[in-house]
Amino acid sequence: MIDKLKEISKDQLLAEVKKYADSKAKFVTGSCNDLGDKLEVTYYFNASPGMDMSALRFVVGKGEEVPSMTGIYLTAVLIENEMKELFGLKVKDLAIDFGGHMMLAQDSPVLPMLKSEDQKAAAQKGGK
Amino acid sequence: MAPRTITPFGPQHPVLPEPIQLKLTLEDEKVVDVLPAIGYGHRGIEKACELNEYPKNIYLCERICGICSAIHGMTYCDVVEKLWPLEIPPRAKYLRTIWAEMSRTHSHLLWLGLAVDALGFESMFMQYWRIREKVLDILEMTAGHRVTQSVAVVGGVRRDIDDDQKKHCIEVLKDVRKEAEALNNVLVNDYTVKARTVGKGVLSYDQAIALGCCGPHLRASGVKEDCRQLGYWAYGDLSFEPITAPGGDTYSRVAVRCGELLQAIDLQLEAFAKMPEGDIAAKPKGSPPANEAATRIEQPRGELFYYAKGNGTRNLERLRVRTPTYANIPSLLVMLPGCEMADVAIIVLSIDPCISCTER
Amino acid sequence: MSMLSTVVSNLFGGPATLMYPVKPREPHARTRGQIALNESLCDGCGNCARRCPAVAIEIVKEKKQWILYPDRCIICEVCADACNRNAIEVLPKWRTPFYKREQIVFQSKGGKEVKEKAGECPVEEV
Amino acid sequence: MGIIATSRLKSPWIMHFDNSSCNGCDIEVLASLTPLYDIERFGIVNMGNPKHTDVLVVTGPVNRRTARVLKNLYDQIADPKMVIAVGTCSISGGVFHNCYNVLGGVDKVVPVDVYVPGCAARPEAIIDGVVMALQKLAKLQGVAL
Repeated sequence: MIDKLKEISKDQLLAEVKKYADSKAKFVTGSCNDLGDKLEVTYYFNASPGMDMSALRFVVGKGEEVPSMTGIYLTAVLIENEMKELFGLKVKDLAIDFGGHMMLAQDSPVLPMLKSEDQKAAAQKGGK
Repeated sequence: MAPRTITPFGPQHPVLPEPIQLKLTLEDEKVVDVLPAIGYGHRGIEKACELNEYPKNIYLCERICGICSAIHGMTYCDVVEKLWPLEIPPRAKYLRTIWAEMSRTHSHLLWLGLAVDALGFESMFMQYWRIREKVLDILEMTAGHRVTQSVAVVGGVRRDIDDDQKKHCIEVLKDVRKEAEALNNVLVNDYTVKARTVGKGVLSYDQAIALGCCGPHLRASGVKEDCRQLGYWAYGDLSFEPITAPGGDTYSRVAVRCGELLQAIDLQLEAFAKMPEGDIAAKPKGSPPANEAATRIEQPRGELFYYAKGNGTRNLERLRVRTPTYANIPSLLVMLPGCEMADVAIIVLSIDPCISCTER
Repeated sequence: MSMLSTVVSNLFGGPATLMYPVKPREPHARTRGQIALNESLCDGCGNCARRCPAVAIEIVKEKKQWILYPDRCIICEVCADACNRNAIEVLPKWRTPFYKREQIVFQSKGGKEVKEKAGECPVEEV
Repeated sequence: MGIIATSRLKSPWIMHFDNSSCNGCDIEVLASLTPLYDIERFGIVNMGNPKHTDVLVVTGPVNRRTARVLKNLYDQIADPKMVIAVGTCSISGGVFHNCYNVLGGVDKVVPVDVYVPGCAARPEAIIDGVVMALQKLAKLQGVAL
C-alpha cells in the first residue's frame, strides 16, 4: 500500500505535475515496474517543508511515448534517463539526454530490468 | 568572449576516491557549464535483488554503500517488514537507532576529514580520522565489523548490546564528543576555511526545493526537513530537532554537519539511557505477501527511499532504491557554473557524494 | 590558535598509531574474521550453502566434502546462524592475503585437507 | 640496477583505483593512511598518478564500463608493477556475482599478484597484502627484501 496514491493517465501527467510544482512540492523520485506487456510508472512528491509524501501513477504500453517532466522539475532528468535505459520507457523531450548510456556501457545488456521468462514463470507458480 | 575549453574532472581524481566524471566547460578559470557523466559504479543491484531470495538481499543491499551499510540493510528490512506488515520489538527499534546514529557519526567524521583535506588542511584531516577510528572500534565491538555491520534481519536485529558493551560505548562516545567539539570549533572559526567556503556554491531555499535536494545539503539552505521527524524506529521517543543553517553555501553545509555530528552522539547517549529490555527480533511468517510499500529513512547524506513490491513468493517482484546523492547531483548543475576551477573540488565534496550509492 | 588545545593534548597523549606488524591489536570477541568448519559436527545438511548470499560454500554429498571458497566469502555469518549443529565457527582473526585463488576442502566427520597452502609464493626461484 | 630495485622495495608508491565497489574497501585503504595504521611509516606513499606508481591497489568488482579504464591505468604503469586486488568482490565478484553489469574479479582484465580477502578488507590485511606483493617482487628481481 502506497499512501496517497493517485492513478492518472499519461496525458494528465504534465498538468498534475504542474500542480505540484505550483504548490512548491519537492520531487522525490520515480519508479518503474514491468507488468508484462505494460510499464507502470510512479512518481513521488513531498510537500515541503514537512514529510508529507504523495504519489502519481500511470500505466503505459511498452511502445507508447511518455512526456518528460524535466521541463518542470529538472531533477527528474536522472530518473527519466534511467527508466529509458533500463526499461525502454519512451520519454520524449528530455532536458539532458544521455542517449542510453548514462548507467550502461556500450557492451552492457540491453534493457536489463525487464523480466525474463524464467522470472515470470517463477512468480506465477509461487502465486498459486 | 574568452576561448572555451572542456576539462574532465575524474573518473580517477585525488580528491574523490570514487569514480565520477564531470565535464567542465571553462572560460579561462571560470566554470560556465557542467555535465556529469555517471555510470562507472553501476552494477545492477536492483535486478539481482529480484533474482535472489529476499533474506539474501539484506547483505546485497548493505553493499550498495560501504559507508552507511548498516542503514541500507536496516532500511531494506524496514520496507520488507511493511509488506506484511510486521511490527518489530521495541528493543530492536532502539538498537537500530543506535547503530544508525553510530554510522552517522563515523560518516560525518569521514566527510569532515575529506572536506578539510580538499581545502589543504591535512593535519585536521588526520585529527578527524583519528577520532573516527574510535567510533569504528565500538562498531566492531558491538556489530562485529568495522565497515559492513550486517546487524539487520527482517523482523529485528541479529545482535544485542550487553551491559558491559553499553558502558564502554557510552564512555567512548563521551570522549569522542569532547574531542569532536574542540575540532569543530577550530573548523567553523578558522579564517582560511571561511575564506575558501563562504559564498561558494550557493543554493537558495527555493532552488533547493525545486531541485529536490535532501539531507544536510537541503538543511544548509534553511529547509527544516529531516526524515527522522517521521518518528520511525525510536526517533519518536527521542528529543530530536533538525539542524539547519540559513546560508546555502559550502560553509553552511560544513556547519550543519558539524552540528549533526554532535547531535548524533547525543541521540545515541539518550537512546542508550532509554533502551528497554526484551526480544531483539520477531519472526516473519512465510514469504512477503503480494503488496507494495515505500519507506524513507534518513541516512548521513540525506533521505534514503526504498520501494518494494512482493508477489507472495520468496523473491521480490521489484525493489527500487533511491539514494540521497541521486537527488543531490542535479544541484551541481546550478552550483558549479560561475565558480572558479579551484573551488570545484570543495563544492562537489560539499554535497557529500557517494557514487556507489547513486549508481547501485 | 584555537587548535592549540588539541595540539597540546596530542603532544602529551602518546602515539595514536598501532605498531601493527610488531604489536597486533586484540580482536574483539564478536569480530567476524573468517569462517571455519568443525568437521566432527557437520552432517552435510546444506543449510549454510543454501543461505549463503555469495555462493561461497559448496557441499559435495557423495564425498562428504564441505568446500569453502575464501575468494567469495563475505563473512556475513549467515551460515553460522543457519547451522543447526553449530558446526561453523567464526574466528576473529582476519584471513591472510593469498597469491592464488584456492578452495579449502573440509572433510565432514573426517580429516581436513587443504589443496594448496594459500600463503605460499608461487614464483619459481630464478 | 641493484640500488634502484632495492629502493623500490623500501618505498613502494601505490595508486588506488576504485572500480565500482561499495566504498567499504576504499575507505579502509584510506584509513590505513591515517594515524591508527599509518602505512607511511613503511615508506608507502599514496599517489594519484599511474606513471609514478609501483603498486596498483584495486577495489571493487570490474564492471563493463570501468574495465576499459582499469586496463588503461594498468598499461600506463611502468614495469615492474604489482597489482593487489583488495576485497572479496575485486577477487571474484563476491556478493555481486549475479548482477548484470558486473564482469567479475579484477583478474578478468589485468593480472593480479596478491589477493586480499575480506568484506571489507581490514587495514591490517591490506598492509599484509602490500608486504606480500613486495616479497613477490623481491623474489622476481632476485634482491633481498
